Amino acid sequence: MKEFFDLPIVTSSYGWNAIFGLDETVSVLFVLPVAFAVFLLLILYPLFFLLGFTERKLSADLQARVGPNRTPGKGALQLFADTIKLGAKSANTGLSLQRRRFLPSLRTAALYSSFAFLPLGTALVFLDSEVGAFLPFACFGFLFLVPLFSNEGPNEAEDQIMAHRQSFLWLSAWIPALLTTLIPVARAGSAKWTALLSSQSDGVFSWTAFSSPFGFLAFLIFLFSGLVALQLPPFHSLDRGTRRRTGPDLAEFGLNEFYSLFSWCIFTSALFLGGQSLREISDTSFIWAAYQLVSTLVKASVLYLGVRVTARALPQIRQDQMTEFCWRILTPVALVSLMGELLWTSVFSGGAQ
Amino acid sequence: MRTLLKKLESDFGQAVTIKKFGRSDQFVVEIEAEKLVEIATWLRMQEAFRMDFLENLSLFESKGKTVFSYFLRSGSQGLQLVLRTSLATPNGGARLEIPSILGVWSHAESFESEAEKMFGVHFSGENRASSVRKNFGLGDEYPLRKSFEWGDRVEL
Amino acid sequence: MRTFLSAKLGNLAAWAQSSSLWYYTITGGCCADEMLSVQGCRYDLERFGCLPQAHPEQADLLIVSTAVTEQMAKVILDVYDRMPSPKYVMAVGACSNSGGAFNERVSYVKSRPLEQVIPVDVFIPGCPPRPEAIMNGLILLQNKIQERGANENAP
Amino acid sequence: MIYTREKLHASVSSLSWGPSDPSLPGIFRLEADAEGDLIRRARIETGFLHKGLEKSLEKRSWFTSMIAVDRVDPEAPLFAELAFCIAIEEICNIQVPRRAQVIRLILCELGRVGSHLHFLARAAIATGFDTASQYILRDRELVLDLFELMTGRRFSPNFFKFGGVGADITEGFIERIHETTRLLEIRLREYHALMIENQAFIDRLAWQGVLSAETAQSKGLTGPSARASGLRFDVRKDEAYSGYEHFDFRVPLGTGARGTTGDGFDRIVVRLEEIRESLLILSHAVDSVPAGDFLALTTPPDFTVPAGEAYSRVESPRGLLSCHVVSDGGAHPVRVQWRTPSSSNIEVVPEVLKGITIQDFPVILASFDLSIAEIDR
Repeated sequence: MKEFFDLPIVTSSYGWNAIFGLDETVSVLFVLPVAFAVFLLLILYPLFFLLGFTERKLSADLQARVGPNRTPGKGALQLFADTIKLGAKSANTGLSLQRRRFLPSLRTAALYSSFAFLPLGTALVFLDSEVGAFLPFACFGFLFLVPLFSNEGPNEAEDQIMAHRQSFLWLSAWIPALLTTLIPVARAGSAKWTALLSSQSDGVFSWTAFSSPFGFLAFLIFLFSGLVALQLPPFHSLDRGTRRRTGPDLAEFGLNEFYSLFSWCIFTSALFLGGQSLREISDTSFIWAAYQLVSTLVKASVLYLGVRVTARALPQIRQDQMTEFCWRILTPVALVSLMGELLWTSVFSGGAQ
Repeated sequence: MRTLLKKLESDFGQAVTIKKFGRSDQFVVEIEAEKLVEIATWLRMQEAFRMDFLENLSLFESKGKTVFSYFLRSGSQGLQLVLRTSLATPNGGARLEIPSILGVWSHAESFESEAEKMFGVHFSGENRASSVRKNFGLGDEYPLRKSFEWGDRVEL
Repeated sequence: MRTFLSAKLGNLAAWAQSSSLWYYTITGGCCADEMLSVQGCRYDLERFGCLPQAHPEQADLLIVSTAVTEQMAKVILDVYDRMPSPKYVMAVGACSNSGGAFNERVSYVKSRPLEQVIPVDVFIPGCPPRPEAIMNGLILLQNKIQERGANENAP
Repeated sequence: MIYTREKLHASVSSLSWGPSDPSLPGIFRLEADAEGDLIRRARIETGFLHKGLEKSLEKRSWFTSMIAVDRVDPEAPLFAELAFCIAIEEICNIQVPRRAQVIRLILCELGRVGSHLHFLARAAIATGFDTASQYILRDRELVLDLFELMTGRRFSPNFFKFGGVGADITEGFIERIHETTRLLEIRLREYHALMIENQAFIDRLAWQGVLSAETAQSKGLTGPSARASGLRFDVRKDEAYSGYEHFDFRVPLGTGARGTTGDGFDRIVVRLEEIRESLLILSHAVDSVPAGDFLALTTPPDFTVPAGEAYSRVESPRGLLSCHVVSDGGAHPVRVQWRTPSSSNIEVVPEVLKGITIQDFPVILASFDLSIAEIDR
């Protein structure tokens, strides 16, 4: 038993220990579930309510409206009310109970497993492996393999077509995303999250997005292709699988959608929008860990709001147009930015030497 | 317009009667139902006038007769003409028979299907396979005939 | 303590339900225009937490503003059956309130009151009603849900 | 969405939407055979909203008939009122005062602006473009305010009377019209930037749902949708009624600016242009309202129309709206028949939907501006 707890998992999660006031030696297998519960209940859900409300208010303001304002706190509890209401509703879908519960649960589990390598800070990554930056692709990819091999609804022909389309779209969007991931990885010389974060810790101009024009291009492409692959606004298809969901299922769907977009924003900010220094690696104080957490969440929230509000100001795009967008714009530009970045580094760092 | 009407009279003679339409400066050409398709084709094909647009097909029942008015218009000349024929309304649920002019004006579709549902007219001659179906949920009743009553009605 | 808690929870559910009434509309005719106005930015139903839904499965409130003829009754019933409970119905306009300008005395389609087809919570008269009237009906419905939630869970 | 389907064979499936479905512009049923997600054949079933309006008109007295006439096209009620009034005035030989004619014209052009704005809002909603639709609905409220100021109601105004209009111009109405037209001109430029020059919006509509002039003509299409295909037919120009001959305006035609003539994008552009022309007519008309009576005669409750018949045409926002009134001198009309533009326009929809993807059909349907209440009556 002792050996099991001492498995050599590559982790840099001592920040969580600091946040909980635990000793650094407490096993990660104990900290992970606690941290996950705390993250979910105290960070993610309140952020869902807060950001959802802010997004609705901002887009209402954009559309010359008022937006939700009748719930307590000038409408701030609107998404809380929505979620409670959906949870209290009866779910009368046409699907059998087993089928209805099993697949969404599988997807939810796959989605939340990404918490293990969510780069919340240099000291807050549980699974800090050598392929860290590529793990999100495996995790989110699983979400789209599920519908491909199983028919969710009673109408098989249509669902099969949609599943194939979505999988192809996922494939076409992952290629530019993978290409652009190579840029920060090349800059850091490693795909470890801690290395990626610490390589961008010398002020704003050390961030990948602001280090060179190609870095900024890559940042945009990475963000967009993730949105396309995950079918999030503004790249959501017209009927994104919400048709047969009711009540609690719909609440779960909404939360999952929020988590997938928010975690994508966290990944983007970790790859392109700076990180924290490893200077204070010995300093495992509460303040340092909390600072890491808050700064990451703020960056991701700003990205999230930017994406959602921009999505409201655009018309919807068809799936085949999205696929075309991936192949004709995102992938070539990703290649160009990769080449450009390599040239840029060789010219400028060569000059510096 | 006058030349067209003169030509019509000379070509068809007794089969057509030309009158004024109400107070307006339009003309009504009254014809027999059997001659409908022939005269309609003639009007459609006249080189100089080309009544190529069937604006409206209006049916009304008056003095035991169902009157069909085809409002025609020539797209190039802006001329208007009303082609009119009438048939005795049958009693009960029996259907009226009139030749279809779908072969002359293909857009008569919507008017004919409506008349079929509301007046119980059978347009013979053309097989209509419209992709727009009208289902008013009326069954075998033809509400626009004068004999149709639904009881329980007050004077407004 | 348990009754107190369940009453509180019931109140919470009723409050949540009343402040997030997602609606599905069956409209045709003049009321369709006013329903669009209500969605629009001047009247803005989203203030009340109401969002238009594309599928009846996700709606809590059914807004009917057509003449309820034999044919439409089938359509309305079909949509109503697909909504998950608790569900609420709002009859907007004279047609769905009483048969309106197409009732059995005036027209052979014999438009009926919506009440004869499905249970109705709020009636809004007018042909078509003004957007303010529709919003007032919505507030009435919210109060009704909250009162009902408070009464049902009282010991 | 009542959304049923069955698998026919390997890749062809039979889909069905409606009768109540937000992706359709009203209550009707659309059935389609789709190969993959391309529609190969479409069928439409209408009639769910049938209200027996024409029979109801036969049972009403002349005095109360305007209530039913208002419901012919509930989205633009004044055009049906105008057609009915013109027909009755022709039978009774009533001369409408010039002032009443201009008031009618102003209200009708206002109605056209409102109806086209409604159309644009629906088209924006169909493309998922919420922000644009909210802006357009905001401006539609301005038009409805003017209606309320003049007629007392936002919809179903029951305002036109036989021989004139129900009331004289309200105080401040003309200033408000000037104010609104000025504002709308600015807003139209805004929509132009928001929709017409928006590449994402263009991609959804250009080259989609192309309707050739030949098909449009053979199916009897009228109105802006036909003009977008290049058919130049506008009753206001060809047979001017109610004093349109005194105003100079342009009839916009589809040019295929971003795609080809007669595509979905043209149908949007033509309507935007028509709003601009209507605003020009409006600002000219309110400056040239002649003095005089606004009503030639007061209609008594037992008003009867002498025996005779008349046929009137008006250009409604959707196309040619005409009304055939037959009277035998009795207390009720013998027949009031309507030719509504949408019931002819819907005939082209199954043709146009061929080769459209399932995701695109709501946009194409919205681009035709169909009013189902008008078809079913």
